[in-house]
Amino acid sequence: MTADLNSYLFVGAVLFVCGVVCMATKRNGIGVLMGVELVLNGANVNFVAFARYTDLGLDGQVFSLFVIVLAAAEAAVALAIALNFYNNHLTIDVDRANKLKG
Amino acid sequence: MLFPQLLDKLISETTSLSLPGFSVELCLSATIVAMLMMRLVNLDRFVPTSVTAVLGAFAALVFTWLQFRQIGAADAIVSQKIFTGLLIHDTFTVFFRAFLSLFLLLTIALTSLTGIPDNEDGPDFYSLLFGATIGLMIMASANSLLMLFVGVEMASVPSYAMVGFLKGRKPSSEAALKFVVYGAGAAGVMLYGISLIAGVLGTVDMSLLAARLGEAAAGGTGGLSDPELRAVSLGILLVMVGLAFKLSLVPFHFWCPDAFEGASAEVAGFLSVASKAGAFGLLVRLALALSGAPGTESLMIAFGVGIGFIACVTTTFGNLAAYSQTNLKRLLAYSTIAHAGYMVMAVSALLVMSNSVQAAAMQIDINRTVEGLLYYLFVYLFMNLGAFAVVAIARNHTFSEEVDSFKGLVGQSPTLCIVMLICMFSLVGMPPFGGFVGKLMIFASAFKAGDIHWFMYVVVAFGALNTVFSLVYYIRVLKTMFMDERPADARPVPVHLGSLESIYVVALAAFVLLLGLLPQFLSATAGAAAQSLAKF
Amino acid sequence: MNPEFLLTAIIFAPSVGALILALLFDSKNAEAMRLFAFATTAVTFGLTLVLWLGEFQSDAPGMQLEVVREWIPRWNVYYRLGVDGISMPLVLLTSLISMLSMGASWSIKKHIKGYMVLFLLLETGMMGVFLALDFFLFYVFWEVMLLPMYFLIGVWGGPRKEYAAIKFFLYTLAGSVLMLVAMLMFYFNTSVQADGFNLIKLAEAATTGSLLSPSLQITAFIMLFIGFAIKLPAFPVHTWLPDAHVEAPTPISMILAGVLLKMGGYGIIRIAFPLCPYGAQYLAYAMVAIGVISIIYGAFAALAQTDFKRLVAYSSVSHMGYVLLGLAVWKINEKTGETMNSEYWQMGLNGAMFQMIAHGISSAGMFFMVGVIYDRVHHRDLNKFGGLMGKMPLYGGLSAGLFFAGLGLPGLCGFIGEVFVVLSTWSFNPALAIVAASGVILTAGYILWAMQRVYLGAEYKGPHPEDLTPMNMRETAIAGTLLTLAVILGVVPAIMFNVMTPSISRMAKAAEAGYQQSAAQLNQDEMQAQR
Amino acid sequence: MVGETLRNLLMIAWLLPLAGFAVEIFGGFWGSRKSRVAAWMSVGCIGVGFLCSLSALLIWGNSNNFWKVTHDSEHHAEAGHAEAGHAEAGHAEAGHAEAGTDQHKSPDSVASSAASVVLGKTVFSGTLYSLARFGSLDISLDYYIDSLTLVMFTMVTFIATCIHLFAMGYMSEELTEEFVDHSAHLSNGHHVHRPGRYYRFFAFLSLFCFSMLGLVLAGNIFQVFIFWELVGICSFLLIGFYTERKSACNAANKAFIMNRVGDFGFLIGLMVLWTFFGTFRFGNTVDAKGEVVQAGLFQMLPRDETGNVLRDAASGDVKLGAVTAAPESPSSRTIPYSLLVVAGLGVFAGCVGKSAQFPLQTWLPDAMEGPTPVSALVHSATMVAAGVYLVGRFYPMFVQEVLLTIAYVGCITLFMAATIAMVATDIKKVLAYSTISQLGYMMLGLGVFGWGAGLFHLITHAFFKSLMFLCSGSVIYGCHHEQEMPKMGGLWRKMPITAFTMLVGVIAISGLAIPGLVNWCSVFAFSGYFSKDAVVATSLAFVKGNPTHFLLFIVPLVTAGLTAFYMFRLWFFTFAGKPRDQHIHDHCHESPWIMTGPLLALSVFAAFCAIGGETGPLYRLITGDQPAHVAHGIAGAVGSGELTLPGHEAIHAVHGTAGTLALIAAASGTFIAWLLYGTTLVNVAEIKRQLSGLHGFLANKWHFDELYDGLFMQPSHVVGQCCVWIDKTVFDGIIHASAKVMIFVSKWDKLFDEAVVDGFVNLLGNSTFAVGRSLRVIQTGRLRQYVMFIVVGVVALFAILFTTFPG
Repeated sequence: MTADLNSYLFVGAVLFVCGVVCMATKRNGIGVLMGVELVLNGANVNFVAFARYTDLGLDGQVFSLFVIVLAAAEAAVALAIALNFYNNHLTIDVDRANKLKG
Repeated sequence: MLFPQLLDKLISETTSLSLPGFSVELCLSATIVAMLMMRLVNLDRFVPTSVTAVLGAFAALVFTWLQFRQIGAADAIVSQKIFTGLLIHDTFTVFFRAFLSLFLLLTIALTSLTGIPDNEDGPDFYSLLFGATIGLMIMASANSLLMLFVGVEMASVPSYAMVGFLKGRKPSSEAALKFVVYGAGAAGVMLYGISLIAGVLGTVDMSLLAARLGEAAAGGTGGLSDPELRAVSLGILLVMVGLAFKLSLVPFHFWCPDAFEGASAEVAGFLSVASKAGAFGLLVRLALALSGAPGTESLMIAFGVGIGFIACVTTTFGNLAAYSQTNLKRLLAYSTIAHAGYMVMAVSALLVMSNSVQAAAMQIDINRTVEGLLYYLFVYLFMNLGAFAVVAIARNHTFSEEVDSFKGLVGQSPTLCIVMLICMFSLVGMPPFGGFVGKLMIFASAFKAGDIHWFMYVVVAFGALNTVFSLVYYIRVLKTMFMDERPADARPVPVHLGSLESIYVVALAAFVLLLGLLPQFLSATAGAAAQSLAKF
Repeated sequence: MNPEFLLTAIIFAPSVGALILALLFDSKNAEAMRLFAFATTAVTFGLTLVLWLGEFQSDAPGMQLEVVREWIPRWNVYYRLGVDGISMPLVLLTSLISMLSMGASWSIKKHIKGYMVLFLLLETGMMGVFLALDFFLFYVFWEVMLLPMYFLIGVWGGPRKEYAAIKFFLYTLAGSVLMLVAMLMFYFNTSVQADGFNLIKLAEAATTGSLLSPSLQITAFIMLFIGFAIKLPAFPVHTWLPDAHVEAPTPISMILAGVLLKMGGYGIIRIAFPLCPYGAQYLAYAMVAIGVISIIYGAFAALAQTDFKRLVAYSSVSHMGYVLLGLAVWKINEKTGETMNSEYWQMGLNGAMFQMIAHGISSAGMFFMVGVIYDRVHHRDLNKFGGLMGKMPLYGGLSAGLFFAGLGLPGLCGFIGEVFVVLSTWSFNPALAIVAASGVILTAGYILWAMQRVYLGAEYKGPHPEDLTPMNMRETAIAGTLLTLAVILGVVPAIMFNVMTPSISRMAKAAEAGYQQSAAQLNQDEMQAQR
Repeated sequence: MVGETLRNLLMIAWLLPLAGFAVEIFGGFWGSRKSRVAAWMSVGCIGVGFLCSLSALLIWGNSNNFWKVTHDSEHHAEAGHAEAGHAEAGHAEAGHAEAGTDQHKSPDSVASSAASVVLGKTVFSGTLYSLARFGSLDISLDYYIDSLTLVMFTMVTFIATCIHLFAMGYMSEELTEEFVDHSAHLSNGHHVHRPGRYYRFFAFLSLFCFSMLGLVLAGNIFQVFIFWELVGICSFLLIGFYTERKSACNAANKAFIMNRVGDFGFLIGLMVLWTFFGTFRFGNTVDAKGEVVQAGLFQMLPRDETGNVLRDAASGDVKLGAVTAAPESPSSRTIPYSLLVVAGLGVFAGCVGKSAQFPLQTWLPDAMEGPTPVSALVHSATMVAAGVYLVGRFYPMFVQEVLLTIAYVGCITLFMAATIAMVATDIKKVLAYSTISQLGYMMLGLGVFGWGAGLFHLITHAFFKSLMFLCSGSVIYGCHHEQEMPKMGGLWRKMPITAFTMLVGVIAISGLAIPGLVNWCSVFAFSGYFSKDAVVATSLAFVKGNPTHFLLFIVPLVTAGLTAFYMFRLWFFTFAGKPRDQHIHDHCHESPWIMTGPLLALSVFAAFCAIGGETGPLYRLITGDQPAHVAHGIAGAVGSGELTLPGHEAIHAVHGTAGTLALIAAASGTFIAWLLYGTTLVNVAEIKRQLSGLHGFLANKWHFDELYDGLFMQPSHVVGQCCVWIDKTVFDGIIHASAKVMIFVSKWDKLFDEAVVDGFVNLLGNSTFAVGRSLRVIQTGRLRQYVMFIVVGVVALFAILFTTFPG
């Protein structure tokens, strides 16, 4: 059997949803960031698949490459901030980040 | 075509066309490099980084001025794609470059006045600032979904860091964490939306979107029952969400108050104005790129009305939530949300009008809408920065940003108070201050859009109602400053008329007043910028 | 003097004075600042006199001394000034009352500099409102007035000043945003693209019925009317007035009663009526009813007050009810659409305008008198006064005169306006006319009762009897001026009517024509609908 | 030319007192408290005024050689009719000539723009200056001079002069730096000490004279209203002259406010007239060429030759036939007959208030709080008579329904007041009630179509009533401000002049005469006899014509007896018998000449002013310009329910009978009074005990004060409270309440009240604030929740998009 576009998109969608759920449920900051990665990669799968099946063509591939790079950059900053948070709170439990509210 | 020729063509085009068009960004990047280099060789001991930054920003301003000259010289409307159509270089872009570089300059001036950051961190901080600015400029000039995403990320990532820049401060780090996670999530969502749009329409070139959309809609009902359209509209929705995060529209505003409270007033001021400006530039481009496709008018109008609805909710929410705030920065954060609501009214009017059947006939009003938005942004720059500047300056003396710490301030430093008064009444939208003119322009266009869709009248009504609401909390602050007695134990705030701080804020206030009294020049410029987007 | 320059000078002379005051004067030197500020207002008054006696032609109905300068040509906003018989008396009143209340401002002791500056800015705003012929400009001045007023009440006011100030501010702002929306409605209608803010052109368009469709006229009129009714103030939206008056310092109360309330009436007659005649006529009954209710309601409320100043404030509500009443007695023949009581309506309009002037003088006087006694004994409880006629005969006599003017005694200004309005009302609706006429009893009731409690009686029953010193020259001069004017206007009202009548009748004629046009359109549409 | 001269003379007489007032009111600044200058000044003003009006009267008489007309009553009736008729007919062309000449004469005169018209030979009217003019509507100050005006002027100025002189003596206690007011007490029980206010009193008197004369001179009904109010305020000032006395202040307020109640009706009448006639003028208005541009009220109301108001048979409306050049002027309209009635009643309502008629009579007795000269001048002779005067002046506009109302109101009033007067013990109160009663007579006379009779009585009454008030004043002065009659008695020895003059007045008002001799020589009957006779006769004639209204004759007849009774009761009580309070009696003394002089002068007029009765000069003067339709009366169509209004012949026919009956009644009243109070034969206290119920009822003035207090005063205050309550509750309170709820809901009210202020702002403030507060709850600060919100938001928006955007 040959996989068609929709199945790829389905995978992408699943990844996306998993990522979102992960972000929304994980209490560990690192976990949340992993959720972000999942979301981005879900999109990436879409791009690649579209590049293959539609006349989006190489643009899709390029796009996904850019995304990977940006994701790395973002992850770097995010981890730095998480570290900073840990320095101040001695934890990376995001639920402890509840001083600012109202 | 053979590869070498292609290469030649590319090189020549880049050197002759793209790079000049990109000169401002290049200048900023150069400044970043310069600053980092200087620290490498310890030059910054002798030349404070802020000076370098000021020089860089000023140079950028000069470059934009040159670009204005060049565009003004051209007889036709300039709208050229650079970097093989990734970016677009037109009056609109230049306007935003000018706006952002001016704002950059002012922010640097403020930071160097209030001494945030200290000299060691200067290069890092200013590099982040410049980087974010470049990202915002790219957002405003994006012509490709790729650049759209890149711009957003380039603008966001440094701002995450800036929010968390106050080292060793719990609120700061917490704010940064929230901001980064929220922002990353929003970016992911937006990216997914982009993937849908790009995939279904088969292009990342925004200038082609409308046409492709039309093809996609062709034969279909033009409604959501058509699977392609459904996917696209979902994609559009997700992108909008991503931008809504940057504009802090309800219900994607949660990061805003926390981040502002955690960050220093300067950074908050920067975020509240600059990132909004970039996002609005992008939103306008996207909206225009999507609108006008045959067969999808009603869908786009629906989007416009939806944005209008969001606008109403946002303004009302922002104003009401601001009522009970005791921290002035937080209060201003909510007012920022409210003002984003006002401004996004213009975008909804834009969508509604440019998808109406008589769009061609309404071109003038469409331009007016964009013009109003740009004008409002510009006024907002001065009045909001003014407010945040006052907060920052007072904080340096009282070490507090609570509203109560401003009690009876008028007795000690009337200048600050009067500037605050001007800024806040301008935020309310009272003549003769600039805020009134901007608000009037936006309401006017929304009102005009009412001819197309009745809901826009509701939007105007909400805008008017919120004007009254907003008065209450602004005036509460003013009441505290002017009518209460200064507590005996309060720390003194000796800011005299001669001091640099005073001159700085007075200048801002003067601009607010000037934009209210003589709107002609700026509105003409903004009008030209809007003209460059015109379709018809 | 160059007339163009004259109007501008009248508007901005006070703010120039304010600038000089703010920059050049030493905040220690109170007396100098007072004198300078007073001189500024006096100069302004002189300029208005020049305008009236020198430049203004009473018999010319149209706009005079028009000034047109480009302001924001992109949206056809112009700096457009002019004066006609409707604004002329109000301009005079404004400058006069400003001068007098500045004279009354010697009692202000704290933050004198700020006070004077704000006061002068306020005068600029008021003058601008009365002289502006561009809707945008009008709106700007209208709002500009708010800020100084807010602080004047909020900083120098009484114990609940903040409450009163913000209440005043909120009410007016709520009204003015409605006005803003109405302004947009006019701006965006296709017939007057070129001058969407030009009140004159808009009025002309309205006369031909080409400005707004009847239904839109009604909407626009309601918005404008609410905005102006709040300022007037008319019955349901009047509650800001007592608080503002009671808390404001005496001079500001004088300004409030003497000038600010008039802006409501002026707006109605200058903007609401000419721009949407159909809406005006459509709502005539409602307006008359509101006016009558205000008269009676205000009088009753005044009857029940124990705070002297609050009583005067409610009397203002009652008196301004006559203004609304007089403006609205416009009866038309339902079938033909022509005005049935044209002359009586004009009489009502003139009466209303005169009532505005008269009330400006009498109520300012009354507030001043209250202030004089308040400065001495620092209380306003009606039941704790008495015997002042014996203790301070001059004060008692002058106050009696001013209160009689408020009571509508013939020979004093209050009478003419009230009676003319009431007389013109029967032709509109007998029942309402009778109710309005019954106001004379109530008015006599509350004013005489108040006078008895304050001035008559055997002895003064309140605190600080020792402070009941006679009026000084300044106070006497102010009160005397007001009383003299009250008498002059009461005996020869023609001096005002000669100025007003031509312009007002012109306005009325235009409105009648406009109504007929719109009504005709409406009929045609119905015809087509039937086909 | 005559019109000019008369106008100028009368205007001098009118404006002099104003000038006097303007100077005198500041007497405290230019004069010492002890100087009589102010008094002399005002006396001078009013005295010159009297001379002016007198000469005006004479000039008027000569101008239409009035003095030469024979004394034959028949002929006179014809003559009066003829004159008046001519007045109606011939004013138009006469107008041309006069006005033409006026124009180039007037500039030097006071009224520059005066275009004076001559109505017939003897009526002069014109404009002084214009207040305002809207299209064809013109409101101005005019003058209207006819014989009535002149007689009133002369009477008012003369009496005023006398009273001014009297007051100079009476008020002399005020000539001091420290006047001790024994009737006003401080909270510590001491008397009030204050500087004297001699000059102020005379200033007010002058102001009053000015207003009163203006009222008489007024040439249009609106102008009448203006001065109507002015005399009202003057009486307010004079009644409340002793501002320290609470009772005085209350009386003053009561007087003014009750008058305002009447004026409310007056105003309604004005509105009707204004709306339907479009003019207020009595007489025609002519332009420079003498063209009649605007007919006067009197000319616009069309009457057929019998004097009935012409009505359109179909609608019953009245077509206002008007001579007018302006085509679109409102006079081309018609007025519903009912509104004509309303207008009449409205104007009459004003008169009711001013003349203290039922039901607005209660203020007059209280007004006696004022100094006695004020009671004499304002509250007996002039101001209260103004109501009657206006009814007379406005007579042509009254339709018969209105006349009947007037008659009945007068009838009720005269009886009620007389009954109260019988039991009153305060000497001034008695006189006050008798005044009300006599005013009732006048109204009755006018109401039953006795135009001349009513006004005749007005004049005579003015003389003898002011005389009696001055006498009482003299008594009070002599007895050191003792007003209670039971404390007096036997004063005639101490103050003979006062007693004598008082007796003259009493006889005059009682209408006594010596039967046989009267017909031989009218010197043997005092003025009251003739005037009251005229009224009673008219009413008898009226009743003959309309038997259903027989009360209109019976009641006045009986009351004639009562009048005689209570007046003689007063005299006996005061002057005759033995002193009841020895202390007072010992200290009392006759008043100085400055006070008794006026008494004597007035007593002469009180006795003989009406010589010759209805053929005498006074009556003929008054009726010189009587309305055309009065002379011959109106015969109502049989069965139509219309009234038959008696003409002169009819009245003359019954004159003898009426006179006799009235005389009998008066005589018997006098006899009973003598029996009860002049002798000791009957124990009055016993009778009083027997009739205690009735006595109480009368002594409490028929409980009118309580009634009105319950009906009007309390309710108005209640309503006032309601309004405030509404403001506090409905407008602010609901808000407060809702705010409270809000606060309670979102437990934050402390911070809240500090943060935002209450009141209406609370509606905006509190509720919105509460909302904002609850919005804060969303902002939990929990990161995962935020992220959750992104998802929720996206899904929600997409769902909305789907649902709202079909297809």
